Amino acid sequence: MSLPLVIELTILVLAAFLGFEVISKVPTMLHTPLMSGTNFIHGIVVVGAILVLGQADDTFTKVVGFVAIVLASANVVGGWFVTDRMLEMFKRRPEPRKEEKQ
Amino acid sequence: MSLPLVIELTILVLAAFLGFEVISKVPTMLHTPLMSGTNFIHGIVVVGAILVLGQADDTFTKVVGFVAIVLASANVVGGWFVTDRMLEMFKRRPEPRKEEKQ
Amino acid sequence: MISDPNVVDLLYLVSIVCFVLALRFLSSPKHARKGNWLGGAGMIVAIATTLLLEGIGNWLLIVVGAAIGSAVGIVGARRVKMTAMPQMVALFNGVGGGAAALVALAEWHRTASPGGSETVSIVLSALIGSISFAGSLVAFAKLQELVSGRPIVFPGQNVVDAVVLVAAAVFGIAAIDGANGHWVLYGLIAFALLFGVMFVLPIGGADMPVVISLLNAFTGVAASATGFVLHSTVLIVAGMLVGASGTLLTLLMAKAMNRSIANVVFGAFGQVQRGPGAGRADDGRTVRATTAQDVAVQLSFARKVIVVPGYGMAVAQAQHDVRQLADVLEGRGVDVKYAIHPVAGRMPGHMNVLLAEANVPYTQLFEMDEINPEFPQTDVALVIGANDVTNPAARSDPGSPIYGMPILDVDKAASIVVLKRSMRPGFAGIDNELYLDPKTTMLFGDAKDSVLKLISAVKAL
Amino acid sequence: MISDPNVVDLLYLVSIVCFVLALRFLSSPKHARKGNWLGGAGMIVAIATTLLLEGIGNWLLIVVGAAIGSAVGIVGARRVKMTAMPQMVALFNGVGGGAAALVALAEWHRTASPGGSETVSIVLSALIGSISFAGSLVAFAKLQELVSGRPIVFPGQNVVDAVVLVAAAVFGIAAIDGANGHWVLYGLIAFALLFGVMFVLPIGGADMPVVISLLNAFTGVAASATGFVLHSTVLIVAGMLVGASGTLLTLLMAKAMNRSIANVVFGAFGQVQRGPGAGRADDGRTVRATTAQDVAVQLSFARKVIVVPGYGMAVAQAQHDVRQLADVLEGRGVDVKYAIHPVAGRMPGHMNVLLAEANVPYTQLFEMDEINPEFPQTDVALVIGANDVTNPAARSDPGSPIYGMPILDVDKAASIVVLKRSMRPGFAGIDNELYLDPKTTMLFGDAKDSVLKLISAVKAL
Amino acid sequence: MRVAVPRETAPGERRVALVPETISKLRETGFELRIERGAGQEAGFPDDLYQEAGGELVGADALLPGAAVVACVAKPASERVVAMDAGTVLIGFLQPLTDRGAVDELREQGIIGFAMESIPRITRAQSMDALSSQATVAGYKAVLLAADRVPKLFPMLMTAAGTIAPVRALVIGAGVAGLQAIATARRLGAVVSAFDVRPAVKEQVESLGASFLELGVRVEETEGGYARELTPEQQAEQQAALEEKIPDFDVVVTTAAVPGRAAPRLVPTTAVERMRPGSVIVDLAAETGGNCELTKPGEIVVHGGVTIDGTTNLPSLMAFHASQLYSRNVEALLRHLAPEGELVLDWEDEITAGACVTRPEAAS
Amino acid sequence: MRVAVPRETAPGERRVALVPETISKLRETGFELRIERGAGQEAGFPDDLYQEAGGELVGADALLPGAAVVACVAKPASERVVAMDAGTVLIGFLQPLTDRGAVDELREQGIIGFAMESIPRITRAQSMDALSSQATVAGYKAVLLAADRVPKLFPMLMTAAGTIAPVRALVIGAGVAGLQAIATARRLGAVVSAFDVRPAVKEQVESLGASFLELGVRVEETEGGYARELTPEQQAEQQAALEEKIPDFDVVVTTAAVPGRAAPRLVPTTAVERMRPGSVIVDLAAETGGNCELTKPGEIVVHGGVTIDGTTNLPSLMAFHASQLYSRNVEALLRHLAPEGELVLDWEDEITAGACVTRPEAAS
Ligand SMILES: NC(=O)c1ccc[n+]([C@@H]2O[C@H](COP(=O)([O-])OP(=O)(O)OC[C@H]3O[C@@H](n4cnc5c(N)ncnc54)[C@H](OP(=O)(O)O)[C@@H]3O)[C@@H](O)[C@H]2O)c1
Ligand SMILES: NC(=O)c1ccc[n+]([C@@H]2O[C@H](COP(=O)([O-])OP(=O)(O)OC[C@H]3O[C@@H](n4cnc5c(N)ncnc54)[C@H](OP(=O)(O)O)[C@@H]3O)[C@@H](O)[C@H]2O)c1
Ligand SMILES: NC(=O)c1ccc[n+]([C@@H]2O[C@H](COP(=O)([O-])OP(=O)(O)OC[C@H]3O[C@@H](n4cnc5c(N)ncnc54)[C@H](O)[C@@H]3O)[C@@H](O)[C@H]2O)c1
Ligand SMILES: NC(=O)c1ccc[n+]([C@@H]2O[C@H](COP(=O)([O-])OP(=O)(O)OC[C@H]3O[C@@H](n4cnc5c(N)ncnc54)[C@H](O)[C@@H]3O)[C@@H](O)[C@H]2O)c1
Repeated sequence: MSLPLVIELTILVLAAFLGFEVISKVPTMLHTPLMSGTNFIHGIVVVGAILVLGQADDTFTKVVGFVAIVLASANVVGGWFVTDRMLEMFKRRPEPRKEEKQ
Repeated sequence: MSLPLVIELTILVLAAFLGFEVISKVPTMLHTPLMSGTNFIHGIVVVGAILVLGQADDTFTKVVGFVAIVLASANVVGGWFVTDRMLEMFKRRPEPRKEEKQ
Repeated sequence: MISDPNVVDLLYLVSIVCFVLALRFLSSPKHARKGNWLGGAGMIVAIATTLLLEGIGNWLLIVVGAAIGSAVGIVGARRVKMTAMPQMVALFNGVGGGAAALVALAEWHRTASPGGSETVSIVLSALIGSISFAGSLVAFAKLQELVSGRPIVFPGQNVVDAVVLVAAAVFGIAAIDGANGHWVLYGLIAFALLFGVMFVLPIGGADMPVVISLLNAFTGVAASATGFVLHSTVLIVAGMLVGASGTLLTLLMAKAMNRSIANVVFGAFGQVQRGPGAGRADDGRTVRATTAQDVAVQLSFARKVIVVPGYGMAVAQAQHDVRQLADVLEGRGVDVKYAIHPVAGRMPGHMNVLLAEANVPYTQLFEMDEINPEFPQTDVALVIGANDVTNPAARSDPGSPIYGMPILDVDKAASIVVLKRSMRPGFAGIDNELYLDPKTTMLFGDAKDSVLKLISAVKAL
Repeated sequence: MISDPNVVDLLYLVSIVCFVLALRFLSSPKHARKGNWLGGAGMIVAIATTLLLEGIGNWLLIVVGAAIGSAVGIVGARRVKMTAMPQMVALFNGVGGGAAALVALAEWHRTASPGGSETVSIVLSALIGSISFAGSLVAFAKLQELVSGRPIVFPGQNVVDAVVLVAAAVFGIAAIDGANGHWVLYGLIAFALLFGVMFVLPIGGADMPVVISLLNAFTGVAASATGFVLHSTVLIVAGMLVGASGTLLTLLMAKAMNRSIANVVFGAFGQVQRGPGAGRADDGRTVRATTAQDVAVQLSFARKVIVVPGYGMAVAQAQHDVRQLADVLEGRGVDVKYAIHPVAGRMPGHMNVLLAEANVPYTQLFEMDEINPEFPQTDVALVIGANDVTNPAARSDPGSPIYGMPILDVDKAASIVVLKRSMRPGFAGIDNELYLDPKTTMLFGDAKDSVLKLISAVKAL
Repeated sequence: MRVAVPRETAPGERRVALVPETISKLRETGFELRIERGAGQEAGFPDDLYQEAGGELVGADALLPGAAVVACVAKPASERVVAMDAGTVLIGFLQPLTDRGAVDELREQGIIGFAMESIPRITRAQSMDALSSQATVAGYKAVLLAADRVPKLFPMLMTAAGTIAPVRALVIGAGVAGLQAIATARRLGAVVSAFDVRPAVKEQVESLGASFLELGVRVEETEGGYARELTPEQQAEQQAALEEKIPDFDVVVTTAAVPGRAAPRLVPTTAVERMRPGSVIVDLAAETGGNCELTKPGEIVVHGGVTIDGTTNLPSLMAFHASQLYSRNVEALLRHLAPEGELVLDWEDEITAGACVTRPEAAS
Repeated sequence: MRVAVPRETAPGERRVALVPETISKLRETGFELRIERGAGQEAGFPDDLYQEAGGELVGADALLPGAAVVACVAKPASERVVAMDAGTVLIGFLQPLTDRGAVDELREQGIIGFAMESIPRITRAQSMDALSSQATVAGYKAVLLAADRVPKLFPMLMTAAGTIAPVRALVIGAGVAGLQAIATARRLGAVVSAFDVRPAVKEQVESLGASFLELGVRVEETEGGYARELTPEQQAEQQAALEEKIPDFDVVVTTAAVPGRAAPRLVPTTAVERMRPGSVIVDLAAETGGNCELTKPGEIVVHGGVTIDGTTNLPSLMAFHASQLYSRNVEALLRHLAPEGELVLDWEDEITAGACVTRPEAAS
């Protein structure tokens, strides 16, 4: 099931463009939450860790994989909660007033 | 060399997102040139036409492929030149004045 | 001959990158041209790569076909008048859709009934490509006035439409279900073509650009489907880029015209609604409504703008914003002056009072006699809530109540943008010929709102 | 157990879509939270899919490891104070990088020397992951003040750095060149870790956010490289999304701080340049400069804003723009009032004259005694070119020349934004304690320019 | 063709019918211009400027004989009318609606009188519309008079010595003069309200940033854009409503007029008595009797601390600019009556026919 | 502690030292207030308002005896000073620098005089700064006087009868009064230039949207922000430069002053003679001799068509608001001298020591 390298590259390039485009206009205020959010997303490396540990049969791989899983899941879970806490302050947003001003 | 369908789908989805994101803020003035520009880009179907005609050995395919090539290259070439003409009007742009206004 | 599939895919990747950047550049006025050139480069890479693929023969046919197509394209694109551009886009879009359908047909022929996902792709490619082909040609014909530009409707149209579409779908399902033989695809294509025609016929000329954009997105999707048939990533990506951006563009265009897509496509079945300004004079000249963004581009790229304020600016109390707009434009190097008509407003010096309040320097205000000679060198005359004082009837129509009043010669400017709320007349109660001038566009809405929108739009450029 | 690879890839595609949308939403204040939830959903889909893959064993280990990691993550994220958030981001980023490096190590072990593109990926993943790991931990330590926040420099630093990096590279090249055995990767990782440490040590505390963002992008790239090793599209895409957006974000952050990336990273080697406002009081309190966009968010999300104009507004002739800003904010439902200090400006009624010119209704102007009780309920006090009239020294410092003058209680507001050009004092020639208040941020620049930027930024939200 | 410009002799009249700038423009078209010595002195146009502009300066005696057109501001005194040749065209404010006697006198002398106030208010005649141009000056001046007399500052000021509340001003009758008064009072910083009986005026008032005071009285507009006279009931209603609101204001400028009628009585004594001492009423309608019951035309009355300023002929107090505007109006009319420099009276023409108050027998 | 407010008797003085609003605020702190009947009448504060505010209205005779503090605007006449108890605190514009005789008289009578103009111009004393508050009123009024007298409209107007050019105004001396004059003239639509010898003023002038006229003369500022006197050469230079520029202006407002000195002569007769007829000069420095050579304090001079308005005591013409501001200044000083309602004169205090012009023997 391994793909040709160039296809993976194509996917990589598309993802890179997309990453650039999708955040091209962020208010400064959101820089830190966004950084934190992306930090969480690269926690996807946990999938790699699971693949490694899940298929491991020697002790070395198991140990390495285990540590990788611990680290990666700290990244995922911690990253998500930190972001969530940061974003809490954007929760409330007063409704624009409706009355006409004179 | 045929790819798994889902990979092609992944690529498709990435391309779709990218297509959306990349033009998300176009001034109305550019709507028509942009439409024309994208019109040119889907002229890429000419590649399909070449593949078909290039590998054709029966007359039916040859005829169909030939017509396809004619149409597709009209799309490519016409599309490009039309866009270019439309864009000509954006060529000159006066330099912002440097002097201070009082 | 390139035989390494990795090299091939890499070259295709290069052209994909070109296409993405092309789109990106095309959406900014500054880089748009560069965008088109990049797209061209990407296309050349893709075509060259394909031609050099192992196993590609029939060179003569390919070259001859390409030559014919290119010739048609070049001549068409070069010869056509600026005003006929939209129909050319429609035409070239249509042939692209046609090509996609033909590629699908050829593949169907080659594999008879390939089955599975390929069949789905073939069906989609043929269906969408054909609709786009036929629809675009009808759009072309309408715009070129080969057939009437007005909506063509007949009773029971929706029923017939539905039947045609269902018929096409039945053939498609049959194909996917394993039916083979040419007839399946012929049937599919025939009904799809029919549907394309019927789809566009009832749509009025004014809405054509939106429809063309929609068909453009269709062709993109068809090309992408072709990519699935031929397992070509460049086709998939380039096609889908167009499919997605075309869809978004269609939405944006419809929004800019204050219409929904549904309204555009199905408008003719009910009553066609018109914006406040979509008036049509008896002699066929129409009022052209515009958007703040368009005006913003016009203003930003102008060398000289004359602002003509009138009573509407006063009513909207837009003076501060008008001044700010002028400031922003000046900051971009545009030469901005104000033309003050002696009786603009409702009291002597009305405009002076307001513009002084907004701190417009007296040196930017010009009396009618001073400024009138400057209109012919003016790129945009920006008329803000003025009406009678710009009405050419005062010069030409002895029957008019304002005949004999000297007016501001805004109609001598290269283009005129009028900000007002509606087509209602001003103090004198008479219509204004100026609004039917082909150089005039109307930005409808409260002057203050419109000017605020203009400021944002100019800044966003 | 999922055995159909198509289903697996489809599920991964779902999580890819989630991630893209997550990023999209995260970049708008309104949808940011939704974005994080979507990202979470995508992550769950990806993890669940992976766990259910055929051939995945060692369940106990996986669960225990995940539990430990999650516990650390949750507790860390929940316990930490709001102000310590940046170091938490650094920490979690670092462990992610570490995980990527470990995965690479495991794969290297499994395949010994896989050769070809896989080796390149392993090398990249291990290298970048390790740099990110070590660098992030140092950043964490600096922010947490485990080590000094100041730049740590020593002579010859660049030479040492270069040597370390070259050493890491040599091991990497050796690996790609076919050298096998664990030592190759151990060496690589060791030197990469060292480089990570050395890379961050010389960077000052104020620049940390930019560096963390850079390391964040690194981790993304490392994860993406892991994807190439494991042939996992979801890893490739998600990692690269972060790599690209993280890079752009780093640029944006550096720009918002008026620094270039090179300046941030290599700043300590030369002289660290500071903006006009980056002052530091003797007692350790610092002046915090901000950007128009931040202030715009603050203002837009405020319920109540009090504008405090002073002589600087007059000098900048910003009155019309201030009024427009207030109008825009009011349009968004913010309650805006003007607080007029009796001696603001340089003549009695100076502010009145200007604000009347800008047509601010008298009913929005409040005298000091009326408005002072309202500051404690005010979200943002927007001080535009006022200085002495807001100086708390007048209340507290009998030695000050302004002691005894009643002042506007802006320091009672929830936050204070001051627009002025520099840290220079006002009429009385004395420093203003207010600027060192932790609730105060300074938007440096000509008041007119700053207000115009604020208007655009508020409108863009 | 010779045009004569006399020195104004009416008491308090400082304007002049044609200013040097106009003189030189008319000369270019072939008019011949004679100016009485000292004609522009009081308006700030000394004789030497006329000389430079190409006018011929003459004494009073030499002025009128032989002149085809005499351009003046106010109706000239009888002894001067007698000195004009029969058939002379006389242009000026001839008050045809209020001073029938003078018109009859002109007719007897065979003078063809064109009254500036009778020029129809059509778009084409806007440049001749001296009523508007002079009303503009009057509206501005009225506010200055009020500002000068009221013991308060117009603008709001917040100072170390406390806050000064802005003056609240009311403008009654928002025609040309009223609108200019609104604009001027707003410029000075007052909070301005205005009232008029014509409904169209509300938007115009608001277009100047003032607020419209609803008194509940409305009448329709006539053809020329003027107001109709109120019925007695409406008038009573309006007075009552005003009495209610007027104590809020420090400054009141009244300009209400109905052409050819006495000015409507809007502000009764009872209303004045409810105003704060120190308040000021400037009555621009003083000439036709005044909008305020206490107004004495040409005088300043103080009643219970409230000043009622009945000064008439305000434009004359701003003689420089008032003359400049009037001069342009007269020029426009002259060019209309004598396009090529010679009189061509076309009695079919709306303006010529409308403005003429003593048409020669032959023509009518 | 009793505070007495006499009716002002100086000719043309219409202000009053304390207005009813202040009276009621002082009463709350425990002051006892006696007001001479009719004291506020001319400023628009009738007796009944004082009564309502809790002041005791008395005749002239009953006013002064027993008063601990007497608050007035202008220095009271000798016969009134005699009527005061020894040790009474007298607050008002006592002109210590220009009228030594009066100060000596106070000292002889044992009156403790606090001169409003001697209050140091420090930040803490801003609320007592009557010079500033009255200069504000004067600057505003000066422009109104000019606008009333100049035969032109201030704003630019483009009308059917041609365009009216805006008045060009020059303000010389941009202190408190000058800046207010600039603001007011700009409000009315004039094109304003201003000039001052203190270099810091340029930015202030521009902060009001006016332009600064460079005459090339600069002097330094003193401690209190006042200008120093020019040397004779500088003065000649300035006069010459002004003579060059002044014909451009229709309206000139002069406010230049150097505390305790005669006003600097800035506008010589030759400069006036170069101005256009109809132009107006308002000289706010008239009281101390005038900035214009032709100024006659308290009079209006017309010289070659140019009006030179030397009216003194302009704040008195805006008596309502001027009194209101002055009253707040006096209140602030009172509260400073008697924080709890009883006099506590702390001679160490900068304000108390600075403002007092006749310190009792015991204290000095
Ligand atoms: N200056 C004087 O002394 C004086 C005195 C009396 C009469 N007049 C007469 O007034 C007229 C002046 O000409 P003009 O060109 O200034 O005005 P105008 O001819 O009266 O036209 C004003 C236009 O502004 C538009 N408008 C009104 N409110 C608006 C708003 N809020 N936003 C945007 N547009 C708005 C109106 O169109 P919509 O309703 O479609 O928005 C209207 O057509 C002349 O006919 C003149 O003779 C002048
Ligand atoms: N109102 C009166 O009657 C009167 C009369 C005389 C004196 N005063 C005194 O003047 C002071 C008034 O206080 P205030 O708070 O209004 O003014 P301030 O204390 O003088 O402060 C003004 C501030 O505005 C800033 N500024 C100047 N130009 C600017 C520009 N173009 N853009 C942005 N900021 C600008 C300056 O900082 P940067 O240089 O860093 O930009 C300055 O710190 C008081 O001390 C008062 O006693 C008042
Ligand atoms: N079309 C043109 O070219 C032109 C030229 C000049 C003026 N006009 C219009 O003519 C109109 C009248 O001009 P005018 O100023 O010479 O009018 P005017 O001097 O006759 O009257 C002044 C104002 O008083 C008002 N008024 C009358 N009775 C009143 C009452 N009882 N209470 C309150 N207000 C009352 C009138 O409505 C009018 O607005 C204006 O609307 C003006 O815009 C038109
Ligand atoms: N710190 C405070 O609280 C405070 C309070 C009030 C005033 N002030 C400052 O004090 C200063 C003076 O105030 P003022 O108005 O009472 O001064 P003033 O009345 O003494 O003088 C008026 C102006 O005339 C100017 N002048 C003097 N000689 C001149 C000459 N030869 N040519 C041109 N101009 C000349 C002065 O510079 C001054 O600006 C102002 O700058 C004011 O801001 C400060």
